Amino acid sequence: MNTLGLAFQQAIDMISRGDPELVEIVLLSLRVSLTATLIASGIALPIGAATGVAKFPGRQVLIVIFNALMGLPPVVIGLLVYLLLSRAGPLGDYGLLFTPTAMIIAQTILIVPIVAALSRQVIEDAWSEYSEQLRSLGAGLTQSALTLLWDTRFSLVTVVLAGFGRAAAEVGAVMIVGGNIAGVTRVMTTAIALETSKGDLPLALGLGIVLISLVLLLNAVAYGVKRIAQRRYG
Amino acid sequence: MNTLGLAFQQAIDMISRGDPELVEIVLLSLRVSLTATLIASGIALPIGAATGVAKFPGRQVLIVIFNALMGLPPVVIGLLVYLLLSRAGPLGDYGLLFTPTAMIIAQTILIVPIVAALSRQVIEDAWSEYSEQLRSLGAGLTQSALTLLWDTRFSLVTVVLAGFGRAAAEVGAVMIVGGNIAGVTRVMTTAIALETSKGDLPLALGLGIVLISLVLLLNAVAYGVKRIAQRRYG
Amino acid sequence: MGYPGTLLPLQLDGVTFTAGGRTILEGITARIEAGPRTVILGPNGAGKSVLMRVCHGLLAPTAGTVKWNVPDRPGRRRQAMVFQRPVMLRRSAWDNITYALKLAGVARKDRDRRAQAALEQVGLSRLAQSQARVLSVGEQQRLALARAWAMRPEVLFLDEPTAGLDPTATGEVHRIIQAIHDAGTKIVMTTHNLGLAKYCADEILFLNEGRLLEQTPAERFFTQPASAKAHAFLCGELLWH
Amino acid sequence: MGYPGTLLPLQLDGVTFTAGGRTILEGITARIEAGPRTVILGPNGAGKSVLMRVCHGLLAPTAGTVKWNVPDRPGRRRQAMVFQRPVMLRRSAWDNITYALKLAGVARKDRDRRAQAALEQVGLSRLAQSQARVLSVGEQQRLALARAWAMRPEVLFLDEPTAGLDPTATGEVHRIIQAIHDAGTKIVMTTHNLGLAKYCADEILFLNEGRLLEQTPAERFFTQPASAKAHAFLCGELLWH
Amino acid sequence: ADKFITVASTTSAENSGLFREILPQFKQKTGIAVRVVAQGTGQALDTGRRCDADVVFVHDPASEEKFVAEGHGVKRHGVMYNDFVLVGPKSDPAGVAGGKDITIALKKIANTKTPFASRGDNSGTHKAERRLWQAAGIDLEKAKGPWYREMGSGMGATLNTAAQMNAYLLTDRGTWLSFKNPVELAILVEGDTRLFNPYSVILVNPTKCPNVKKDLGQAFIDWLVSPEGQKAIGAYQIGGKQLFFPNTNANS
Ligand SMILES: Nc1ncnc2c1ncn2[C@@H]1O[C@H](COP(=O)(O)OP(=O)(O)OP(=O)(O)O)[C@@H](O)[C@H]1O
Ligand SMILES: Nc1ncnc2c1ncn2[C@@H]1O[C@H](COP(=O)(O)OP(=O)(O)OP(=O)(O)O)[C@@H](O)[C@H]1O
Ligand SMILES: [Mg+2]
Ligand SMILES: [Mg+2]
Repeated sequence: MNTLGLAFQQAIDMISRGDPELVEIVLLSLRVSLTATLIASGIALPIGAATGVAKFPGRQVLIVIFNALMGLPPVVIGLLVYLLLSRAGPLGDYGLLFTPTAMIIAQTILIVPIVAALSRQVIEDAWSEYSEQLRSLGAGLTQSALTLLWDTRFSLVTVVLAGFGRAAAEVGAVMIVGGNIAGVTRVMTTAIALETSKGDLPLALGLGIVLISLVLLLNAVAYGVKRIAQRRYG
Repeated sequence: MNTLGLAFQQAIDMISRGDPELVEIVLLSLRVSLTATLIASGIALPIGAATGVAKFPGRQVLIVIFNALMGLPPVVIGLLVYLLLSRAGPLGDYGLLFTPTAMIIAQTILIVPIVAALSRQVIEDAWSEYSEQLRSLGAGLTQSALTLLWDTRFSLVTVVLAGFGRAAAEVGAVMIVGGNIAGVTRVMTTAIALETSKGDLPLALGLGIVLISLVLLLNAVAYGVKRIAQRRYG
Repeated sequence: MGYPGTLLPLQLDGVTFTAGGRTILEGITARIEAGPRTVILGPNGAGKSVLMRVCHGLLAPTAGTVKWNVPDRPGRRRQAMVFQRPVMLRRSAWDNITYALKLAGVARKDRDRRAQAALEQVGLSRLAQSQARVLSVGEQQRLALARAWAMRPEVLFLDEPTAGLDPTATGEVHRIIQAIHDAGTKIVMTTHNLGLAKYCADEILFLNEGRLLEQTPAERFFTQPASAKAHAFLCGELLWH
Repeated sequence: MGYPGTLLPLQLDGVTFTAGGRTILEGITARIEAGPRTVILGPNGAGKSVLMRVCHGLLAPTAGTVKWNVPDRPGRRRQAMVFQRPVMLRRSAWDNITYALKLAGVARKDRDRRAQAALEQVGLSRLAQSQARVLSVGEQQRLALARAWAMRPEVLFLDEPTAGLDPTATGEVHRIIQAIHDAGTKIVMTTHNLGLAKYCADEILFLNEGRLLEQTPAERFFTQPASAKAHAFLCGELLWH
Repeated sequence: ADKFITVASTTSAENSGLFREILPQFKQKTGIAVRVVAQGTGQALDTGRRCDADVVFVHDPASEEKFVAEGHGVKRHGVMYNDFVLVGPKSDPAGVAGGKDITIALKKIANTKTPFASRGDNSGTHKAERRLWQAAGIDLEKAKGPWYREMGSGMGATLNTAAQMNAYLLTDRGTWLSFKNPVELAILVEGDTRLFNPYSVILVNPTKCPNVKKDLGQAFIDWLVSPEGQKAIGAYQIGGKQLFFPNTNANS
């Protein structure tokens, strides 16, 4: 059987067996990436709304910076967070390096620019329609930003899913700040990288299939919820 | 001096010295990621427009799949392309493995779902406004899709930049299919990973700074061009 | 100008349309013949715009049938519609017309000629190169009419074509509609401008709360409408409270 | 209902506005006093909507000054405007009003009361829970008026408030405008409905191609307008060709 | 909470599956969990230097000595060794198979310009490889050409790549034995004493790094060099082949 076939077989095996080690890794992956997505959205959506709505000096510079930061390599973010959290670094005393918390921090930093840049575009597009009406109603910038976040919420789902996808897929940052410690900070992507380096390509791919199935499931749920809400609240 | 300071110093050094090895790596990075972005946009924008405009059976499934594929790890894509291009694989005869072409293929596959999913959202939002008018004018789905791609072109710039950012930042796929061979397939991100594994964090970070400066520059140019065009053509 | 009579008559049978849990059109049966200018009247929210969309094929009825004499599948090319809130494409006024003509498969050299004639008709030649989306509301309304007219449709749907037009433009649009009609195009129109309705209409469809209360020759409608609602409507006395 | 006289008079001095390389308003000097209902007339594209936006503070003049008696920075809270193409927020008709009131800082219990009264005024109580964006054009127009009226502004800008309204609604809106005026709110309005203008206006600003050709008491304007253009406008004879 | 220490380790020790085998035994005995962060030797030492690990587990004697000399580590303890092997395509285009002298093999490869995949990442293996080229009398800077490919990646990745390129490479036996994608590769040269590959453990210096869990870390080191630990290391096999050899005597 070829590698791909083996990979699918491995994936099905692992899932049907409910391999406890795999379950642990899956749960940690979800915990880290979902938490990071949540925190990042909490930070980035307001930034996106603000840069979409307000005309302040330096706004264009900020937009370019966020657009560019979408291209910041996870490894670099990993290194920066590593330096920050390392015992020798400014936050070393908290002992966060090689913990899931460190991984959440790194992934949050990774996806904040993505969610900010993409939501800025969505909100800016809506703002061109709403701007005069909201200003006439006396909405300040904050209120306008909040209104637009609400009114574009169905489009923003896709933006947040893009952020989640990035978090779930990246390995560079979590590898460096998490250390891929078995049972502690091993997540799906670092496990895949490990098996690849062991030359066990079928297992690596099998894990990849498990991961993407999981992401698919989550996306289907998110899309379903969005559709229902959209049908109800238009 | 701390690591970050050293990193900045290294970055400035490398840039001012015009280190020929660095220049080569930078040019290859740009070539690979820009080509991949171009090809991926050529494939994904039509897909995004089609899924945004047409109501065909399976459309929702397709949308969920593309949303989910934004979360496909680069390593997994790397492995798949590796298997495809490996001597034992179906396309082994072309001898593409460990060439820049292989890297372009992998990055293209990586960003097609991103550009497709995000452009789908942009186009779908516009479609809700244009739909009846275009249908009334007798536009078929293809014509409608093309019209919307054109009419939303300024918003799509951000989408394409997100794709480029993802390509420029990823390391997992190009490492596997390129092999990070010095002088042949070494790009910025694989060089950063290498220096990291050597424990030379300042150099790794320095390269990261060079990379992000480059991406920043490209983004500034893209944004500037967009603004000028937008002012002229509304 | 087209092949009058081939698309028409249009036959609606028990057309019902529901959306958002509401019945917007209810069992509408009517026959729209080639020839007479048909004006749909009714209060706000009666369902006039929805009915036009159903006829034009943009909305599929929830129940009932809409039947043209000749099926008009290939892209609605023989009909045109001016929406109550026309959507302008992000290009110049000129390009909005030529692009529509291109979509309709009109040859390149004809496009320019037609676009020029259409813009002149509605008095927008001066603004041909302006971005369509920054035109004033009335100018956009006129551009939409020019765009539809340039298509040389067999059937032209006009949803409130004079709302937002200045008195001169309103007068001109009366004249244009007359000219289009004379050239053999079937006009189906809604309006709240009773003056315009009296001037243009050959027959009236009166809608109220999604029901077709009457289909009457215009002359009779304005003097002795069949339904009490129509009478109240004409007197501006349909009560809300 | 507010504090009449505090915001007004509004003084425009040499107001010029250019955009897209065109001069849209040119050196407009006018004084808008508390009291009389001001109606801005002029052909399509004259600059009426732009002028209103400038007065309302949504657009900054390229040259010249716009001066209220009392600077009205804090969010334009003492003015309201009904746009020619009102934008509805993605919520119910009811929420569109209460949300606007919330933005204006109105206490929660007042909001509900005012929303109810406003919807009743424009005959939309029945549709309170409908999504605002699926309302018919005329219904949206009325909702926008209700939303602005619920704010109890000192100055109310109305840009074509009756376009798209059915005859009953038009009549009702006449009455509502009258009532708002009687309650002490300053009305500044554009309209292409000369009947409405005659009925409502105390003074007329006549705009043409971005220039203010006259500011005249309504009675005089309709019988003997000062400018030839205005005369032609009233006769529907402003030529395009 | 649970007692644990963090060990920054070279990848070969982790990827070979050794830790997975022996750490549970250590935990059962002492109750101490060992968290292994697998990195290249260079990065592992850097992690130690930043006080982010309690113990480092590496295989590059020269840099280890430097690490201790600079006061980052307390003391080197030799733990085990295995050996490097020259792996290459079964077809053996350079004709080196069966030889016992690594330098002769390397000379043949260089002379025939047969593809050679170097780690190129300053890892322990990479440094050993460069020492061997030197011993063979080949100046890499001069001899380098397209045949000599610096992969700049870990052992596993380099093996994956070499397998596709039909290239020779130097690898440690542990990684080789546990490697699951050998395709067309085979061991061609082994057994030369210059292919000796010693692994050491070093406790990160608690006076420089107050957060180091010196007692727990020392307990781990003590156990590794104890007869019990040494026996556990020696007992680890893959496919009936021993990967690592106890090495307490080699302590310097
Ligand atoms: N998608 C929808 N969902 C729910 N209600 C809808 C939808 N589309 C239209 N409606 C409702 O159907 C009714 C009829 O709408 P329509 O636009 O046809 O009215 P109209 O007769 O054209 O009114 P107007 O004179 O204001 O243009 C309105 O009350 C509107 O709120
Ligand atoms: N941003 C802009 N860029 C360029 N031209 C503009 C812009 N905004 C408005 N215009 C032009 O200014 C002119 C005046 O527009 P305005 O909307 O004020 O007209 P109006 O008097 O309200 O007309 P209507 O009766 O049709 O509502 C129009 O010709 C319009 O095309
Ligand atoms: Mg309508
Ligand atoms: Mg206007």
